[in-house]
Amino acid sequence: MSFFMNNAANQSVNMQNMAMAEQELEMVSDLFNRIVSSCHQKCIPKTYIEGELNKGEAVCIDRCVAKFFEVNKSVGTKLQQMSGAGLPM
Amino acid sequence: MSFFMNNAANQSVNMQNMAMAEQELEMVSDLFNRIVSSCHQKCIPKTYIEGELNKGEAVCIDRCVAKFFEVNKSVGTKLQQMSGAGLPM
Amino acid sequence: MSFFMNNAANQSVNMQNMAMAEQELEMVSDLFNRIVSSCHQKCIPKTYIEGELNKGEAVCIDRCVAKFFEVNKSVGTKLQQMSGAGLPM
Amino acid sequence: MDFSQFNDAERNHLQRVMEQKQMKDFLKLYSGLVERCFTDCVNDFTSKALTSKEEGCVQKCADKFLKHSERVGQRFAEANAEMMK
Amino acid sequence: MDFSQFNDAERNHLQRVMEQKQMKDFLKLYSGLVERCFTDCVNDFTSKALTSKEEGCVQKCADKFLKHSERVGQRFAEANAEMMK
Amino acid sequence: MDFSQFNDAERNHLQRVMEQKQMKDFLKLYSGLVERCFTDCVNDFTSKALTSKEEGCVQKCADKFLKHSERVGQRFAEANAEMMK
Repeated sequence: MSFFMNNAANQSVNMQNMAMAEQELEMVSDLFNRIVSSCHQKCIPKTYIEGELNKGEAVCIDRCVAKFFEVNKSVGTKLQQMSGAGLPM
Repeated sequence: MSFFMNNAANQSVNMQNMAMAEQELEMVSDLFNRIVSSCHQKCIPKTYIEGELNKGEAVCIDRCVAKFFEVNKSVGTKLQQMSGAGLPM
Repeated sequence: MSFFMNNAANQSVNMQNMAMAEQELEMVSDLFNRIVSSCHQKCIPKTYIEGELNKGEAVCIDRCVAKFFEVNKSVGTKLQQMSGAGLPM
Repeated sequence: MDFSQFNDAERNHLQRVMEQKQMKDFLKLYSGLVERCFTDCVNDFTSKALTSKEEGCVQKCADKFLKHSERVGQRFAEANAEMMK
Repeated sequence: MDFSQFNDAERNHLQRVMEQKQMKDFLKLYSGLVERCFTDCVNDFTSKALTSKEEGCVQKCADKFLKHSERVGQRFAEANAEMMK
Repeated sequence: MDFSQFNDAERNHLQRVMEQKQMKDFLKLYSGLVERCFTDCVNDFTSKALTSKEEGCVQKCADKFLKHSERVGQRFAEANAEMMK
């Protein structure tokens, strides 16, 4: 995401757009944080024998992220069908 | 809660009232969310055999909500006695 | 923290300072709340035989707070080394 | 909460506040439901795709939670009305 | 935090911020205590009213938590003062 | 998110918002990591100082979590890119 800070001075900031963009950023980072915590729970035993990820943990994380996205999609579809609302899914 | 949007234009909004009203709305919705999560924990087994609520779960939910309100009241009374503060309970 | 509300009227409030001060207050209270919840988990059995703290619980709380601060420091050092950023630790 | 104490402009303001809050609550319901049903239903990481058992569990978990939340809403409203008397 | 670095107007501002925060923290203490003591003490859903055992447990749970929180506060202040040296 | 739809002033604004968010996220990572590794590693309250076993566990727990979080970040970016197609 590269930014060009040149003739910004004389342009106006549409606060409505900014609020929408900030909400989308918030949603993406919330989804990320929930995957980090859920997949830590599922894939990382609490014995902490070493600080590196071993093979099994790494493979589990990859599959866990993929499955979380699937659940995210199927619950999203269910809620959209029910509410008929256009959701920034 | 029905709203009449007629001659609103020329009236002023007392922000102090609005902040108080918003805080009360926040408290009511926080209480609701805590009851939903506590009573799900107490009444809904995680086996999810079917999507409907069965008789036992429905009866448990009704009793759970009633008991939660009782605990809410008794802890509220205790805190008010201790702090002597007038609380928007 | 004693405050003198005398000639405040004609002084300006530097909002940058206020934001920093508020963030530091937020961090101190967040740390306190996390210690209260973690040390309750570690030191207070859920049987609640009486409302007072017994000897063992009191001693456990003192040691738990001390150990939490140690962990707070060692994780802080690790993150600072890794990110090289000056952190309001 | 008794809305009659507010004038129309204030009621408009509160209406907008509540609409924003409803949107935020809906997104919280959504993300909470995904996390809850993932935790309760998905435990097999021998493959990248949901098993049919897991998919079925997620659907029932979501349906059950929504029915549960609806019933709590009814009892909640009744209990609140009771308190207002 | 060293308050001497601020002028009176700034100290007034911080004072108001802290009063709002104290009110918010008190409401968080209250709702957290209700949820914690309900979870730890209420497990019998064969009736709608709290049993005397449950009511007793809630009172002791709340008292114990407040005493616990008070003691953590003392040790916390000491540890913080230690760090400021 | 497609940034080309915004003008330079808006992109500057979002850049500042994201920098503040990154600072807040970093502090959340820090406080979350302290709480998680304390919970998982510290269980011996017969003394006030961390045992060497506890200290070692905290270091590995923190390293492991950061490696875990990094790997999730990679898979997350790939999955998001996949969805944008």
